[in-house]
Amino acid sequence: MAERVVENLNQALHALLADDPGLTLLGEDVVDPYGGAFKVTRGLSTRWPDRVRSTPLSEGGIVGVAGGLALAGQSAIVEIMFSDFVALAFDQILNFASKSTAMYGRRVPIRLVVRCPTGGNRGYGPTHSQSPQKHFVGIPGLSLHEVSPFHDNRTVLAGMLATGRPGLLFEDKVLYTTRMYADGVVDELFRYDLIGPDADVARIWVDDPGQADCVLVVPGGLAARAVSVARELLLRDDIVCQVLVPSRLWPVDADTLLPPIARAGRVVVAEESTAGGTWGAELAHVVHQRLWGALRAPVRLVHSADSVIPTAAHLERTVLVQDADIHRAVKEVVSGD
Amino acid sequence: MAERVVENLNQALHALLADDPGLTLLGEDVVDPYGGAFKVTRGLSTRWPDRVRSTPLSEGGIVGVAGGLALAGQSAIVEIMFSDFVALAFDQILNFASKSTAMYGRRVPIRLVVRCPTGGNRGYGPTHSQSPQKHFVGIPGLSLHEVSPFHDNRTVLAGMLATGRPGLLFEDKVLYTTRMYADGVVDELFRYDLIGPDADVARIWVDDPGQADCVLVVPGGLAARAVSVARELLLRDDIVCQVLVPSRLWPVDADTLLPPIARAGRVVVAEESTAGGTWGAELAHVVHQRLWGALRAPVRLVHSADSVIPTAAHLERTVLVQDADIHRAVKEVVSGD
Amino acid sequence: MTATRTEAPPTAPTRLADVDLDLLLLIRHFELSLLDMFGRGELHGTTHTCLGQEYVPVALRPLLTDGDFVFSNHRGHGHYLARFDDPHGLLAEVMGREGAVCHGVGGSQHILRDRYLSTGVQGESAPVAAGVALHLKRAEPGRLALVYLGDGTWGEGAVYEALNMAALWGLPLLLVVENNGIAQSTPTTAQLAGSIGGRARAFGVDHLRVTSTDTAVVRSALGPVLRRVRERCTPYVVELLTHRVGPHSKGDDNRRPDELAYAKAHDWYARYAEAYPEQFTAHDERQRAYVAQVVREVTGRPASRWAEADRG
Amino acid sequence: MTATRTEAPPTAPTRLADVDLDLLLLIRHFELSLLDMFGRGELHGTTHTCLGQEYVPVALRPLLTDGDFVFSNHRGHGHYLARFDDPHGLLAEVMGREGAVCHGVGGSQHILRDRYLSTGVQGESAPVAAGVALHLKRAEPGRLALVYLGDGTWGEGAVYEALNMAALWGLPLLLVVENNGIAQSTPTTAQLAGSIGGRARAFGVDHLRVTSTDTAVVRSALGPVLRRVRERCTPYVVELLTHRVGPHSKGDDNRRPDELAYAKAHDWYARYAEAYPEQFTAHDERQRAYVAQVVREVTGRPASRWAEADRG
Ligand SMILES: Cc1ncc(C[n+]2csc(CCOP(=O)(O)OP(=O)(O)O)c2C)c(N)n1
Ligand SMILES: Cc1ncc(C[n+]2csc(CCOP(=O)(O)OP(=O)(O)O)c2C)c(N)n1
Ligand SMILES: [Mg+2]
Ligand SMILES: [Mg+2]
Repeated sequence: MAERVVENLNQALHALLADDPGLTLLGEDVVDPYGGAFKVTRGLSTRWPDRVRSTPLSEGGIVGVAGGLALAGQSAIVEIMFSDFVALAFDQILNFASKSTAMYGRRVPIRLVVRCPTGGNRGYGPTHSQSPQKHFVGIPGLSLHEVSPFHDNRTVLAGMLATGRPGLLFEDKVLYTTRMYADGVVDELFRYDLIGPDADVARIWVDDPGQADCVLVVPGGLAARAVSVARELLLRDDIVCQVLVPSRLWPVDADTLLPPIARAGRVVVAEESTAGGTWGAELAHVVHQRLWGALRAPVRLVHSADSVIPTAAHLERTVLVQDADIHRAVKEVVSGD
Repeated sequence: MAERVVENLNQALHALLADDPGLTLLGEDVVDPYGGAFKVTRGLSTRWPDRVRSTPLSEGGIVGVAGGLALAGQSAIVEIMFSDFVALAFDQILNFASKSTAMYGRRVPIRLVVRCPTGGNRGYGPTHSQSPQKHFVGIPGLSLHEVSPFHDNRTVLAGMLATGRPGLLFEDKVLYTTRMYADGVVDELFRYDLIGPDADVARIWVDDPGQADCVLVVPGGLAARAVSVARELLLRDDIVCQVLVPSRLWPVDADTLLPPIARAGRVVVAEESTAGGTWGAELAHVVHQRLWGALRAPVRLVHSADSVIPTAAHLERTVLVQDADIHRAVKEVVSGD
Repeated sequence: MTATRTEAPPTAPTRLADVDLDLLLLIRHFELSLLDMFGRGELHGTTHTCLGQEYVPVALRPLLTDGDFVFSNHRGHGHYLARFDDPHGLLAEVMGREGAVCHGVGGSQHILRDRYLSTGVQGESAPVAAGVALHLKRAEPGRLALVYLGDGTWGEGAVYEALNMAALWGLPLLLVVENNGIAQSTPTTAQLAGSIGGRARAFGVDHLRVTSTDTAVVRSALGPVLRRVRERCTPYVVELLTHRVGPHSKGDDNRRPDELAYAKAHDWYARYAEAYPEQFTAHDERQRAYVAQVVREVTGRPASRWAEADRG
Repeated sequence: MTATRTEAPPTAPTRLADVDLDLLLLIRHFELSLLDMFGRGELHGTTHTCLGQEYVPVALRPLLTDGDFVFSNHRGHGHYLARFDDPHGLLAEVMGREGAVCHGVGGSQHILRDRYLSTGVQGESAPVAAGVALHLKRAEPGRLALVYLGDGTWGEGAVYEALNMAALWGLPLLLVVENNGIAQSTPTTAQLAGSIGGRARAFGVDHLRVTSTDTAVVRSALGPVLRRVRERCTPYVVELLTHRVGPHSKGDDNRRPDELAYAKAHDWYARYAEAYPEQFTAHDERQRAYVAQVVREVTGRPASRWAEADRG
């Protein structure tokens, strides 16, 4: 059986630290034996005690320190224990790391990745369950990625650092304990491949990758949920749904995402975030601009309710995006025209 | 001649402090004789020395203190000297003030306004010129407003505090020294009125408010620029453009904005922000969803270039939205179908 | 100015009034039950117990009035139970059952009731409490805002922004630092340079360190501090050297055996049991049984409801 | 540990080497010219001059090597000119003309050249510099990261987060505090509780306060500090009690006449002129003329260009 996402991430970090002696990893409680709140950093500090450091509780300061390492020509990865706390590092990300790549009148490489354990469904409550991607969409110089069960994290992280631009990597907490997909196989019905010039977009299809009634685009955190919805749609509703999961959310890789959407003429974008200024709305705008005329229906977005995320599981479910919400959206889009 | 926007704001604050003995105003250098970096708070501390306080440089802390006053049942207004620094208060806004309205299982009023002098065109450079509205779009519990030359700030501020939800008020710095419009008159060609259930949207029209080739929606900071573009379009290109300027950006007042857009079938939304996750993209999404079929072209967005904002005036111009960009967008949308 | 109350553990702890002992034991058994329930998979999410630190809010209880604001943190069950005689409401909140203080929306970490508030972002409450203290100073003199915070939370810049304003403006803000020598997995020595006393003094704020874990001793050390905060309208930092006997949250404790033994050796529970076996055993039994009954009762309740009108 | 060098203004300032005097005067006339140009509407945007504070970077100049990182702030022209003999590049940057250090993109507040960086958000550079210092400690021992910051900037929490990590990790981070008694319009007493010395010590960081405005005295006080930071790989806070003789930025100065007079009375410029009239007059004339020529030259240049490839 394929490795779990948390193992893939952990191995990716091992490999990156081994490959690049200039890479430092910082975060709260990341050293052994604890190895991070979600155990992503296990074993790293034992091998590289000087380059893997537990820090005080200082999210802004840690990202600043990492920015300094990057400014000095090194690479840095920061773990924010819960992505909700990246709010405390907003200034360092917006006004230092991202701006420094350009505001001195020339390109300055800033090799910095901020890892953000993200999302709900674990009963951690309103300040430990958010999906803050949208707050960072469209910051010049900053890229956004999301972990998925289709994308090898060593490739993703190495690619992010290689751009010389800072980036955030969102990691849906529910994903950690699930398994990576491997060898192009999702299950007995669905196959996947990685498409686009950087093999950045995972495409999950049944039978024929060139044919679908609807395209469902989701970030990595919703990938498994999207696949299970696609399966149900196929089996219960006879709707062929192709799922696209980009690793890089921003900048949007429109050239790779648009052709399948154009072919189907119908698209649903689902995110766990609340609505308003989201990555999905931005993608919708690109689709409307560029595929006007080819679309059979407006882009349909699926979000969590406009609400704080309650702690109790039975309440959390009433707020966060459920499979049924995505299912319904696809059905409506497909039957709507 | 009508008063300047800065005077209107200043008078609004005088009135609010006079009306509400529970209102405190906090910010860096807000007391007399300095009266704030942009002089918006002039005279306030002389009248209310205990309720108008200059603070240390502590943007996060100040918004926290204001949140505490609000939690204790009072009202608070914070001035952030340059809106770029509101990044330092992101956690207090996202995770305390906004969440506290709902995360305790019941409504908790938080009467808090954070005033943010915003935008470029003054040569202050990359960390003093941004338009950070988009980072706050879609935070449950938070509302976003923008100062315009059409909306009386006493009404706006009093309305924001009355909702019992925290809000940000963006104030385009270029607007401060320009004049308010009054009495429904823009110039010898254009008239305006305030429409919608809260009279929240300023509608600027020529001849007939029910008729336009295109609707141009802008936040207050671009209002004067939009009006001058509309004028030029009319005189040079014979295009009738109606301008809509909502005071409240978020939540979007769709019921008021959509009918005129539906009538024209063509809409341009212009913002000074860079593209990506903006208010405009969100508005576009609402329009595409709700007016699909009534639109003659996809919603056209106009943004500043995907770039830091350079300091030198001749470079700043190459990056920030110019009248010509808006003009071109409207012409293209109108001639495109 | 820092003063230290360095009572070395006396041969015997002070004998407590029943009401104090009951409260200590109520908190102890409440926390133990939570860990049990987590272990049995009956609880969802996370929680942080205050095992070993129960005496802090118990010592403070009679020193506070209903008019004071209390800002708790992630490790707040003891703080809550010392303020409200309401284990049912708290357990229902943690379990998401009917009668939950916050309808199950906040859970263990996010509670608001009257003038008591906790939230999950470390350090964020310090400036908020300063704002509340500013209001109290102006509108309700003699009242104070108390913030509980851990040693690790002194890593956050927000704490210093709050201290600075509180000192400049003379605010009745009391920071109660539960210095348990660790933050999640990181020892204080690895996350806090200098000292908490130094950090208070740096802002011209008085500081008292208390090493005793004896409820009565702690209370008598803190009495004058709270009086001073009220009367002089001035911030104050109280630092309690305390001992986290349990894991950080559910089962995450990687401390070495000697470190765990050190914490255990300072646990008031065993020492009190030994000193006053008779009083202890009776009350311990009673509170254990009471908590067991609370658990049974609350477990039997239906899920909490969150009305549309309460959704903010 | 805080030490204070409280040289009361000696009857005569130390006679300086020509190179130091020239640099002081270059900065002075550079700043005066900027204010002039703003007054005449020839400059756009904003700027913050270091009038009265020129001696700080001049004193530090020979104590720094090219391998050290310097983080400047909004009031950074003197810092830049003491590091690079380049008034043309700086003026071109402020004016947006050809030859600008950062092509006119950064302007007065945002400059990067080699190991020199300034930016416009107060306090933000402190953790960044700590990160650089971490790199230097590991890869280039003996080098340091210096951060200039004002007294007002000690309001920002970022400063404490940086100090804490620098102290915990033993980083060669030197904070040079130009305490000019004011932040924009707010006197230090209204924005800074306690003391900067106390704040350094609170984190176990040594602190030196220097009250002299005499370049030579300041330099000899700072020499051992920088040696110590390099040799022991340890953070240090140096606080210079200094005097802002000009406005905060262009013309915004609401200080009372006595406050202005006090600042002026501490201005090294007049005192040096009086003590060494002959040396002073010749060099003053020369630098004034030099800056005038720089202004003429740069004013004559075309606008800066920002190539597509340089846009990040
Ligand atoms: C801003 C922020 N960063 C990180 C966390 C995660 N976290 C929760 S408790 C904790 C350790 C706190 O240590 P301390 O302040 O000493 O309190 P203790 O747990 O020891 O009572 C951490 C890192 C958080 N809740 N908030
Ligand atoms: C985070 C942040 N807040 C506010 C400002 C606006 N501002 C620029 S300089 C300044 C005063 C700084 O005072 P101080 O640190 O004492 O430096 P000085 O100007 O006296 O040299 C302020 C408030 C800023 N640039 N950054
Ligand atoms: Mg602790
Ligand atoms: Mg100053």
